[in-house]
Amino acid sequence: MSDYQPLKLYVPEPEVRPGDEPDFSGVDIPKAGSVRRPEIDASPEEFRDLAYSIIRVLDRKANAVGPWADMLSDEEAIIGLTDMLRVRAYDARMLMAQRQGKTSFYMQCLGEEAIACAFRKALSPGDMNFPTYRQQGLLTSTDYPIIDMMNQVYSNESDPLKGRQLPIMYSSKEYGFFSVSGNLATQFVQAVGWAMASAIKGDTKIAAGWIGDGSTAESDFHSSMVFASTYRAPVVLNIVNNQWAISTFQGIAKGDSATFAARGHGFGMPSLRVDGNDYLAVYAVAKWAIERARRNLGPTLIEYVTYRSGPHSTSDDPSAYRPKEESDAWPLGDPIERLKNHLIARDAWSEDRHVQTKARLESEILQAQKEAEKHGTLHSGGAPSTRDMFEGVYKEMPEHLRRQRQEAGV
Amino acid sequence: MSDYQPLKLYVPEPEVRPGDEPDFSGVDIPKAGSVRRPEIDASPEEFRDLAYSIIRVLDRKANAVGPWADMLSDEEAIIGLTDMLRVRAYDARMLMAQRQGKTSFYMQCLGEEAIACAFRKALSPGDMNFPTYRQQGLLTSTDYPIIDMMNQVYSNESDPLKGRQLPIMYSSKEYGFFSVSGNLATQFVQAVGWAMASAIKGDTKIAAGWIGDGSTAESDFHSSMVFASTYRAPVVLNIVNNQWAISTFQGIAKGDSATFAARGHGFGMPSLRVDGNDYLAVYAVAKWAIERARRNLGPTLIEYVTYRSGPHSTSDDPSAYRPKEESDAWPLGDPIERLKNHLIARDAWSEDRHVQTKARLESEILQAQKEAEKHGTLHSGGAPSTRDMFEGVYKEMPEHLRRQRQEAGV
Amino acid sequence: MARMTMIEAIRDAMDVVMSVNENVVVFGEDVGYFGGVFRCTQSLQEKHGKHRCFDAPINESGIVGTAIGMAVNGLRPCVEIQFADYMYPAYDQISQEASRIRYRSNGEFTVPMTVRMPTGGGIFGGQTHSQSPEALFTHICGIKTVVPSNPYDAKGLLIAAIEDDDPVIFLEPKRLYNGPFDGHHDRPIIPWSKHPLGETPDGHYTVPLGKAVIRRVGQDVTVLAYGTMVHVAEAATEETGVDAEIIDLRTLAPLDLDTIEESVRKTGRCVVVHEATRTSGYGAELSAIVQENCFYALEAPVTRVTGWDTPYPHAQEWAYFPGPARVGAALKRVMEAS
Amino acid sequence: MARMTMIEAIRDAMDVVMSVNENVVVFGEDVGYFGGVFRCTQSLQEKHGKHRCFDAPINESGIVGTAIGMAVNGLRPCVEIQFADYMYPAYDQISQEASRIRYRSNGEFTVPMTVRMPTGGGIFGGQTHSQSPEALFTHICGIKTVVPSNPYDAKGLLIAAIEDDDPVIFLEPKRLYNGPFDGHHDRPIIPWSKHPLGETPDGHYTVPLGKAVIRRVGQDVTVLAYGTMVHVAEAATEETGVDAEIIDLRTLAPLDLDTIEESVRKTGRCVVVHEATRTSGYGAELSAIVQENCFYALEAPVTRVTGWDTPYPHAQEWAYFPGPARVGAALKRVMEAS
Ligand SMILES: Cc1ncc(C[n+]2csc(CCOP(=O)(O)OP(=O)(O)O)c2C)c(N)n1
Ligand SMILES: Cc1ncc(C[n+]2csc(CCOP(=O)(O)OP(=O)(O)O)c2C)c(N)n1
Ligand SMILES: [Mg+2]
Ligand SMILES: [Mg+2]
Repeated sequence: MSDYQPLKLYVPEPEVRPGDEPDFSGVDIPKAGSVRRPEIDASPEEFRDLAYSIIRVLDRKANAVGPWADMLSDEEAIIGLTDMLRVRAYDARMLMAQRQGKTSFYMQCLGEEAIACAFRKALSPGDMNFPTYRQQGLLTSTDYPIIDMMNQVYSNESDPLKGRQLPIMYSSKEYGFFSVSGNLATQFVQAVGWAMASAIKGDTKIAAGWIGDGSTAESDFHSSMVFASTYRAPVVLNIVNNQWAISTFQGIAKGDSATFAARGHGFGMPSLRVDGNDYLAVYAVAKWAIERARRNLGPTLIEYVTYRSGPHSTSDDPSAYRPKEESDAWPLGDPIERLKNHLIARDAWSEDRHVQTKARLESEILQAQKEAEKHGTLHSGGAPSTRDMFEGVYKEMPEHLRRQRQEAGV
Repeated sequence: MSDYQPLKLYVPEPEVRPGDEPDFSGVDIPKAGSVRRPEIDASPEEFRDLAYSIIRVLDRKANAVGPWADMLSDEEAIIGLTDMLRVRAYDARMLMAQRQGKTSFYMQCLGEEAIACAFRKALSPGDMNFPTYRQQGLLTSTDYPIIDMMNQVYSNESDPLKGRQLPIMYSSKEYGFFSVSGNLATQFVQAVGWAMASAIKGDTKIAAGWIGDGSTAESDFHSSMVFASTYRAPVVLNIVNNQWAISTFQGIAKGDSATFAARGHGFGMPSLRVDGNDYLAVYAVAKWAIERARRNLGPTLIEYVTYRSGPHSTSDDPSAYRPKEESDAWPLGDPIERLKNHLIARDAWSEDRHVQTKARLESEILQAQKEAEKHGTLHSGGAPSTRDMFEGVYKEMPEHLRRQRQEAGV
Repeated sequence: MARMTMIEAIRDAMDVVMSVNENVVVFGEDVGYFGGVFRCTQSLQEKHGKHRCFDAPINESGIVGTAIGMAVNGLRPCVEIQFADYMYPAYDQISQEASRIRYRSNGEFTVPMTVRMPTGGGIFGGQTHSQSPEALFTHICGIKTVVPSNPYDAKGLLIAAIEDDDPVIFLEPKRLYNGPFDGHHDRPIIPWSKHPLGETPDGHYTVPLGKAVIRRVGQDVTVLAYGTMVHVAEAATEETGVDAEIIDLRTLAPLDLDTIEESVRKTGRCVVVHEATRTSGYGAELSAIVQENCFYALEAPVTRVTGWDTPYPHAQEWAYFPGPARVGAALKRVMEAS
Repeated sequence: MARMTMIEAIRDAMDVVMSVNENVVVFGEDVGYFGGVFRCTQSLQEKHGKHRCFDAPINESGIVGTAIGMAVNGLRPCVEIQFADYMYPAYDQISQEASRIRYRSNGEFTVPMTVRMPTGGGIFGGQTHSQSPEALFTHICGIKTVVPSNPYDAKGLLIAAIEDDDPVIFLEPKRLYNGPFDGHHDRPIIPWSKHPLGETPDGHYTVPLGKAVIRRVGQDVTVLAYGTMVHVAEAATEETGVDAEIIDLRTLAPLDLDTIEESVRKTGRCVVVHEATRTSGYGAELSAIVQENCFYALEAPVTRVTGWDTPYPHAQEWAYFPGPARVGAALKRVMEAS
């Protein structure tokens, strides 16, 4: 074999590192409005190309164009903008609270607000999300009390989860928000199971699974695809590709070719890519996929192309692994700015209303925060109690736990 | 949501069940010679269609046709035929031995002989296979002593694995045959790691991973695809689609659409489907993929379309879940018959030589069996010893095991 | 009342709950049309429909992961892992998810799921068809772990497991499927029809989770056993003449502490028996608990008889298996100790 | 000789072996360019090249699975699982594959692989950043399990682990990364530079696997501890005035039986301490072994002080953590027993 060169390990690297100029020239961005809209019962083979493109509605001039446009009234679009402003304001306050030592940990969804906010609006009551830690927008876009989210973040006496969970691992059955797990990807396949149950029961409710670009590498991603495609489960499988997984760029999970959406093709699944910073596009695609699921036409895989503008969490400092300016250079822009400009262009909004709305939301959040803090913050002590720690491991407390609780003196 | 019908769970089913007429009309079989042969450095995007077709060389008249033909001399093809006859004879004897109570368990590769036998011939010394339990052809097609395989099957005093492993879980480092595991799919990702190591070390050796159609559903399949594609590992990833996983037809692992090969597209991986009952086609495709790996062009995913003609194992009775005649109805025929007819058509073989060769191989196998049985069979007792059971758990026996061995009185 | 094998009892349990509760669904590898490689689900698909009993892809974490999702959505899935040796890919979903969903959601979401799996050796299955992973489950809070030793219990416990509101791991000693194996592998096989506990009532009944049962009342030494080892312990007692009190734990977690402690306080001696690898096996926990709670009653060290700390070998299966000779020797040893 | 944190010591260990042995490779999530979320692999990529230290996809079973393949092909991979809580998806590859490849191939194929993972709580990480899964490894034969309690040992043990020819699980108590935490969470943090075992020799040295060390010689009671709990036990001893002999196990499997037995025979009492959930934790095995081998020397029950059988809670972290008060109470309890 002397005529063969020695093999060499290939390790993908991002285009740029700290100190370099941000460079997104490799990201292929089709023109807004240019991607067609298949019928919801079309055969996935007929639109495989959509997994290699990006569905976009808002163009550079903030106009809504193409076959995926015109799905939301002025009012609905304004609600969308408000929802995004609200979650951004919430994130900013909670981030600050963590910095002030009021809790141990926090995670923002900065830059990705459109995805959860718009998706939520396309769902119906009774549908269930299986979110990651970055879909707080699914809750803040409903009337779930923000104060309860704060109570959870503070692990205080009013924490609905009794201090048991890390901040941001919310849970609300009523609001279709499944308990967030700290283990990546596990929820994705649970979403498929939930959806299968809906079909087994002859229900009309559907499920939505959520996963990050980095987490698609996990085994549970595969399980989800296998079960969802085999049983044609009524589930929408959402990949939020925000380019980064902590310090690791998406090329490590994906390799250098294909797209995350293209993983659906091996399972005969309809697979779409969408501009995740375009509220209107996200809504339109979500609506399409949800309708498909609810009509018993099976699962859809959606990749949202976006950018994680903030650090991974309060424990992270991205300047160690990517250029500081990369976020600003992101070619798909900011979801709030884009929808705002669109609404202004549409004459349904103004700079003034925007400033007022932002201020109103910030003050609402601040108000809620004050209320929440009356119930305590993480280190203010005392609550939740050690007794709460022993409860709820099983439906009924078994003897050995009773003895341990006694040993703990509570 | 009253305008939605109740959802319904879809459960894929095979076309036929016991009592029904076998029906393979759904299996789309392109004409031999009709599938093109890409350059080995061609970009995978250019031949995605090959994952939805079947590469075939031998046509109905047993002629070798098309761009994948003409790779083997008469002599090499005769060796191929002999290899297939040998492993079939070996399987028949060992199956019988199990029925006679000489061992606990056996698994044949009946009907799938072409795959391992031809693939083996395309490898170079030092390459490593990570086989399943159905690739005994990888060993029998080398000069690895058949008697040692029998000794392993018998767990006798000469068993190279000291009675520790279930029959057929062979292992031979020298012959590029990694220790077979009873846990499905685990070896597939180990193959990728082995190949990565080859690249890290600057070696020229490549690895081959093996997996069954049913086992592609396992998580380790996904891990393999992720790591192989990201690091462009020099590995050939082989899926043997023999239509069945014990009693479960391939549609449960695959769903009703796409192909197993198409799973490679989500990873930008070259993905080929080949007639697994066509020795010449298997050899040609193996050679192509192995060359690609060795030239540092990365991994290839190959799906071999074949049929498991025998029961899953000696513990299985397929008449409970598929028509008895299904095997005969399999449209790709028998690999031995097809190569034999081809060689005869090519004037390199005759019915007489075939009968003689078969008889010679059967008597060689019988001879080896007699030799092996001199070293004992499973229940003939005594060997391997209880001492052997305690050895080799670690490189050096730790204190607690020494004490246990003492407790066992050996 | 019918004589059943353990396979039939298990099948009957599922049939009975599926008949009374339409939220019960059964799936796993080969469990649908074929009825499972051990035939535990035979005819369930035909009787209850393809959407309530079906084949699953070979992906154990997917089987458990989807079952969790179903349970969260109101079903009571009872899934089969083909061999306990193949539950490892599902261990993350079992130990990190199913076990904690009630706790982490403060009771909003719960996982009434049962995971059945054949366990143990004695069938020449080698290292990947013989393992007993119970200790890996007992270490995880939030799940229950059950091991029946006979058809009567198997049916009653399985119904109780499926109807339980917490996740239950249901380990089926496969060597007991067809008869009460006592470790004498060289003797003729006795069928369940010859054993009183092969007698299995028709219809619905439960054997409560968390309750052990005394299989043999004795004065000299307490034997803690479960699954196959209950029968081995009975044989060893018979053969040594030691007057042992044999406790069949049935549920390993939560453990029936009272029954154990009462017995050991009476006998002052304790032998713990299991087939799993010794180190960090469930016997370690039993030994630790007994000596913590009954220290002053103990006249001899709590003694473990277990599988060795090696993989389960193929040819040396009977040297590995803790049969009646080894259990008997331990009984005599603790009786001689003072 | 330099004062190092445990992070620096671990990093230095890898750097040293990578420098002398080109077959050593390091990979895991975020370990390449960035150097790991705890910075244990910082600068290794820059120094030893991208093909010897690189980022891995978020797939723990793939990380371990590929590492096994590499080890089989002659490398010595040392991989990082970002938190021990995320090793569960890899548990199949660790417990069913890495552990048995030597045995099942009769020594033809071996797996000289080290799997590093931060373990334990005390950092408000909640249930998925705090677990201590050591008992899940000690139950598996064929692998070794190591837990260092200080920078000196961490470096020496990690070098020994990477150079060992069997698979080694290397558990790093993350609460010790930056200082010798003794459980007094309300006191100022002490850095390793103030601790004698922060003194870490330059270059290559090993601390042998399988050998415990006596951290404090004492006459009254033997304390078996490892990782963070060694420091907690020291504080408890100090505070109660009980003359405890504190054994830092360092390697949990294979266990240094001689050191343990000798000490317990001397003191006649034993307290076992760990942070993991109690039931079926490694303390059960230690308790069982001690009473099996030292029964006649014991004057009090072997007593366990452990995390409770609940998930590791977020807000109630210090009620869960077995701190010096609980260890101290146990010390007094066993001293009063008779
Ligand atoms: C099983 C598991 N492995 C590793 C981690 C640690 N971890 C937490 S978040 C994260 C990155 C996830 O990236 P991605 O999926 O892209 O989601 P994003 O944070 O970008 O939203 C990692 C590695 C974990 N939580 N669970
Ligand atoms: C992890 C795991 N799950 C389940 C099994 C049980 N099992 C053994 S072979 C088999 C079917 C495999 O089918 P396939 O992959 O198609 O291979 P084939 O037998 O057809 O060659 C099953 C389910 C196993 N050995 N390992
Ligand atoms: Mg991401
Ligand atoms: Mg198959």
